[in-house]
Amino acid sequence: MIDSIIDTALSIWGWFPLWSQLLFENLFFIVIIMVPLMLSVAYVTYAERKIIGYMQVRIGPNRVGPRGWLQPIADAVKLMFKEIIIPTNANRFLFLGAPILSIAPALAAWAVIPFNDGWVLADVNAALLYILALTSMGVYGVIVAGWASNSKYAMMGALRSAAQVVSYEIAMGFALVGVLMASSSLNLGDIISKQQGGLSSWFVWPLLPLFFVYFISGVAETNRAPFDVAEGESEIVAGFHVDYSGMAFAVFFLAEYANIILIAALTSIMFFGGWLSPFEGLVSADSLLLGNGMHWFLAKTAFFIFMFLWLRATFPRYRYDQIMRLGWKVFIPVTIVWLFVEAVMVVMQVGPWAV
Amino acid sequence: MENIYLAIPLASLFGAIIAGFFGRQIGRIGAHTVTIAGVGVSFILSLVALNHIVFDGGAVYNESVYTWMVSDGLKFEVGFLIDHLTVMMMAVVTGVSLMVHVYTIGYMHDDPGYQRFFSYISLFTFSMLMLVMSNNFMQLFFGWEAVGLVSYLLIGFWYKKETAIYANLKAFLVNRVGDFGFILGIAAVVMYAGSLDYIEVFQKAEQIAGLSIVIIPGTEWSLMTVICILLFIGAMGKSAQVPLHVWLPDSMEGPTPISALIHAATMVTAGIFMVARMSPLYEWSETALSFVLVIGAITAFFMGLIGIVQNDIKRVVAYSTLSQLGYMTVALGVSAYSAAVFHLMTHAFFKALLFLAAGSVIIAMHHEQDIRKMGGLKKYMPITYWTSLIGSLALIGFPGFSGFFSKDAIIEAVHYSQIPGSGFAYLMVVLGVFVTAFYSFRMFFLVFHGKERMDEHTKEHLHETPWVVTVPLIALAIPSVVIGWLTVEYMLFGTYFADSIVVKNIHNVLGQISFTTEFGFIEHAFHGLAVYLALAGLIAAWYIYLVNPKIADLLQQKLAVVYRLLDKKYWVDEVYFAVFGNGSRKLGNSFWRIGDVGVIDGFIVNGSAKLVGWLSGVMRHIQTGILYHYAFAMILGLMGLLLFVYVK
Amino acid sequence: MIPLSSYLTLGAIMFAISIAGIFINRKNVIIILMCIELMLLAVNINFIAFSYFMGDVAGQVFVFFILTVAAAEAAIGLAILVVLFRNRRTINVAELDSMKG
Amino acid sequence: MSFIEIVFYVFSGVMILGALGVIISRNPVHSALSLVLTFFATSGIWLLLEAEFLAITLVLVYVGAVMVLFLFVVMMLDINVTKMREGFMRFLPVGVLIALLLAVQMVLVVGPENFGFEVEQYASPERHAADYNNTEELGKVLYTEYVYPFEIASVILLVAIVAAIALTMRRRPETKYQTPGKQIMVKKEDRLRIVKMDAEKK
Repeated sequence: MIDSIIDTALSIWGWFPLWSQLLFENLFFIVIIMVPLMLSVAYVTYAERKIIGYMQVRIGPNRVGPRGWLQPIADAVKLMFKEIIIPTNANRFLFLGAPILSIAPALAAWAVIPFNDGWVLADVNAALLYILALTSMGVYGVIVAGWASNSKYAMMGALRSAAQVVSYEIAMGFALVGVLMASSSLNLGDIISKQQGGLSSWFVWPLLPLFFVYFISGVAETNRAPFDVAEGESEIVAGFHVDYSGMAFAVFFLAEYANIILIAALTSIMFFGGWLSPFEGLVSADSLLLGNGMHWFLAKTAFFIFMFLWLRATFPRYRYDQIMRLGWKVFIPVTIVWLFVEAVMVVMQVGPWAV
Repeated sequence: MENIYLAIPLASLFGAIIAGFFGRQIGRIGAHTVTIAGVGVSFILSLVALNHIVFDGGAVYNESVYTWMVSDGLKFEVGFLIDHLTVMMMAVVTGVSLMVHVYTIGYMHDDPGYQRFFSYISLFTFSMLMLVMSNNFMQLFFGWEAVGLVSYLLIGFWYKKETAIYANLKAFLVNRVGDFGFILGIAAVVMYAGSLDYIEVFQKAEQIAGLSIVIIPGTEWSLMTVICILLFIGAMGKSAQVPLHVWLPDSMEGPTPISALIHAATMVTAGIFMVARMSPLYEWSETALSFVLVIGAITAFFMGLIGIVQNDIKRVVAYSTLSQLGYMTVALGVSAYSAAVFHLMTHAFFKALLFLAAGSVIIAMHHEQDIRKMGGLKKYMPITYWTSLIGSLALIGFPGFSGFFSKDAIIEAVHYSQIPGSGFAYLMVVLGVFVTAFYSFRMFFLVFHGKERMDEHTKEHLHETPWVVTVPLIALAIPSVVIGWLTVEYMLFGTYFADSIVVKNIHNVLGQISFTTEFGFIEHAFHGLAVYLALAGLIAAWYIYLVNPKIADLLQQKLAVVYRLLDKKYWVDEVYFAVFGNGSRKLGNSFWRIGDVGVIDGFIVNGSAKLVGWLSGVMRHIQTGILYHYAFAMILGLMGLLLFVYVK
Repeated sequence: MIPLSSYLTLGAIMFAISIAGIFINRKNVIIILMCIELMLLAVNINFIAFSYFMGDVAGQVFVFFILTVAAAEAAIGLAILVVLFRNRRTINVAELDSMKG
Repeated sequence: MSFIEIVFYVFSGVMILGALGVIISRNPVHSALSLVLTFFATSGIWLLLEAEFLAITLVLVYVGAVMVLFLFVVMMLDINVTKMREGFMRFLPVGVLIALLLAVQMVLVVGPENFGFEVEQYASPERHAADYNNTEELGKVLYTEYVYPFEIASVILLVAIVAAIALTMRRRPETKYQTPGKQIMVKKEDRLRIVKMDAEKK
């Protein structure tokens, strides 16, 4: 019975032309990735409010649903039904296009993220470059939004953000070059499999400075506190999205949280072994919980998302010139020095880089 | 023996280097000690070599000791060819040089450049030794140039004296002219013989003699004649033959020991030696020999004439040297190479003697050189007087003295020669004998006899010079008398030069002279004209300058034109100055004015600048300063290019 | 499959468009700069197309260098533009003719 | 029409439209964004040509950095747009004419047959296997055969950085800075002076 259903389904499937088969297949996987991601984004907002609340000795949202669990749903519904106000003199097309520009790269990057061994939508060889290219795209949403709003505050926020993102992208790229040198591959799956061998084999140890640089640059790239001068609600009211409301505003928010999750996921992949278990070698790789698996990847990602929130709760906002100084005068030199050290060690065949 | 041969030039070089670079450290005494020791070693070793080759009958040494470089099969080497000719030259050079060294101690006593001077003369000796001992053209040329360089340094030794600078520059430039011909000759030798080595070149002499080259289109030149004349041009420069003689009288500006060294043993003899050494080449070209002969004859007579009117004691001797060099060249021209070299040797002794004697007089006269201010020195300077007398007699060829044997042999050789120009040469050399006797004894009488014409102050201090001066005089006077007796038979008519000088049978004039004994030679001379002419010259000088001095003034007035001609040395210097000096200056001037200022500055530099200015003026209209005009031009250009590519 | 000539034609069209862009936007330096970037892009397309069809990676190396130089050119060009605007308060090409001789 | 051809024509169309947008849009910001679109489409075309590395680099460098710079400048400079577009319509026909001429000429000249290649021979090169790594291939050539040009290119970039900074950096004397170090190091004596004086009498 069941077999015949499957057979019938497969034969129907076989009638479609090959390209449409591919299309459907990919669309299916995209949905599989996107839906949980969107849900996560929604619940990260909840987590943020809750965690910061506890850190600041308050309770946080607790009205909607049990312990406030339905709060994100309520927010989403509210935003969806809110009117999108387009300012007079604003550039309508770009004004509405900006949020899409903002969220598209954040979602597109997930195409190359491996969740488990072989569980990846597109097994691209130049995945690291692809990630870098897409993260550098995120700035367009901010710039276009700021410019299209035809508002001084938005413009200021946009320019700040653009300069900041472009600056930190360099340090970030250098850090990724360090990972590339350590793994001698641009493929994220390969990068993870190069870290096999337990906790001590993770790239975080030999690349400790690069890890810090990468993670902090990631915070800056996503315009999160303490680098959130693009929003800077106490200085320029809300920066680039001051004029946005309703769903347009929500999309910006989605993009920001999708980016946070992306950075956290990338950090766990590139420095903490992705789906690899920290107990590798101690227990069998096949054991359900302690062995390798997607749950480790998710756990690590969750930890780094928590780090983002933690940072936001702990640090005051940086002044703009301090941000620039940190990026150009601290991070880039540090990465260059570490790349040099790494290159020397590669040539001398020392440590984990001995090929 | 090789070590000894090597030590001979190096000992002199060692002394020169020590005295030259460490003169200040070793002091005056150190300087003359080390250089005299060096030259002394050279001299003694030369005598050893002479003994080995001549008396022990040792083998001719012909080896290269060092290969400097090999370029396209052409070897540049340092090597020695030691045969009878060479050892004789070595002994003469080092012997005379040693005498000069010793003499210099006295002569240069007060000079501040004492060490420098010793260094120079030792270097001079070294250069000359390298020249004569060489077995190849490269080293010959090295010695040739080194001698020229050191002579330049020595003539200009008193470099604060303007005339000295002028003289050494002149010597240098005139020598350059000769050297130019010389190096062209060497180049021709290398080109056609393919070697620098003497022996290899000589072996190819016959082959070369058959060749001819075209220098000026339409005329064929015998290659051997060209080579020999070019080489002889070098000899003309070094041995001061007309017309490249002008530097030698002026070289008197140097200190007297130098004059002695240059005139007697080194430098001027280089040319004579070279031609004698190249006798295997010269024998193949009668034209070249004739050329040599005529040049020598002219030098012998006309330079002697100038000597008559000179009043500077050293200049008189200098012109006598020119004249005697002429005699040697004449001997070369008639293929009597051994006579030339023999005269070279005897001349080295008595000419050095005469110079040193003149120097002795100059010292005594407190560096007064004008013979009109001397006179009656006989009683003050007996040693100088007697040695001078010996030198003068030897110079004029008084029978029995060394000069007699060599000069008479030359005259006889010319007499027998059949080479074109030998008749003229015979006339010249015979007349030259009278002239030689006349000017030699004119000087001798004016200096040592007659009235004492010097001032009182000088007179008070007149006395014989110290032993360092007189000892060399005596040492040189002895060979001036006896050397002819001892060697004439062996060197001139014997087999002494059999291994080094080649004479074709048809040119062998010396063989035609009948020689029995020395006395027979003297006796034979009395059948000829020369001895009587010499005596006539002596007596004429005695009569004119001692007995009846008025005749001299009378003659000077009567023959004013001749006197002036001689006094101005045939205006050779003036002509050179006008033609070459001024000519090249004018040429340079015109190059500067037309070429540099006119063409380069005016046309090329300023002209191109003006052209650019003009063009810019035109182009300025195209340049609007508006960007899209330029872009438009570029696009049009691109379209044109595409069209061109497509159509093609 | 797409033949080589298609890529070359695409490159040619891109180049022509950028030329036209320089012509019709002759006053705005920024657009002109962008048109230059477009031109380089057109050239790069040809390079990569040839590289692909000839199986020679050297063409891509050239594109790499062109990208480098073009990036440098854009950076300096924009810097000049900013300075220009700061000093003259305009970037109108028609007004920038002080280089005229 | 195969799948790849559809992709090619779609990307080409986007590319040409983007390029047209660059040159005819009224607003420089629109131009810049059109250029970004063009770059994206080009990147797609390059992917078809198996030049993944360069395709991604194009996005990374141009879209991520150069165009941001362009947008930055366009937004910062207060440009009078209407004045800039004077003569636009007047020169449009000339521009179009010249562009057409050039395009025709180039299509004629730059065809593969003019380089000695037969059209058929180069019609369909074999696609590489799935594990073909374009980045690695490029890197192998770049760091061996072209290492000196590569270093020169890096120097050019360095010069560009220095030049851009040197051109645009200026000291603004009116800007007030604070140096936190000095603020922290300050002592009581530097700021506070206690003056002793008698109390005023009534």
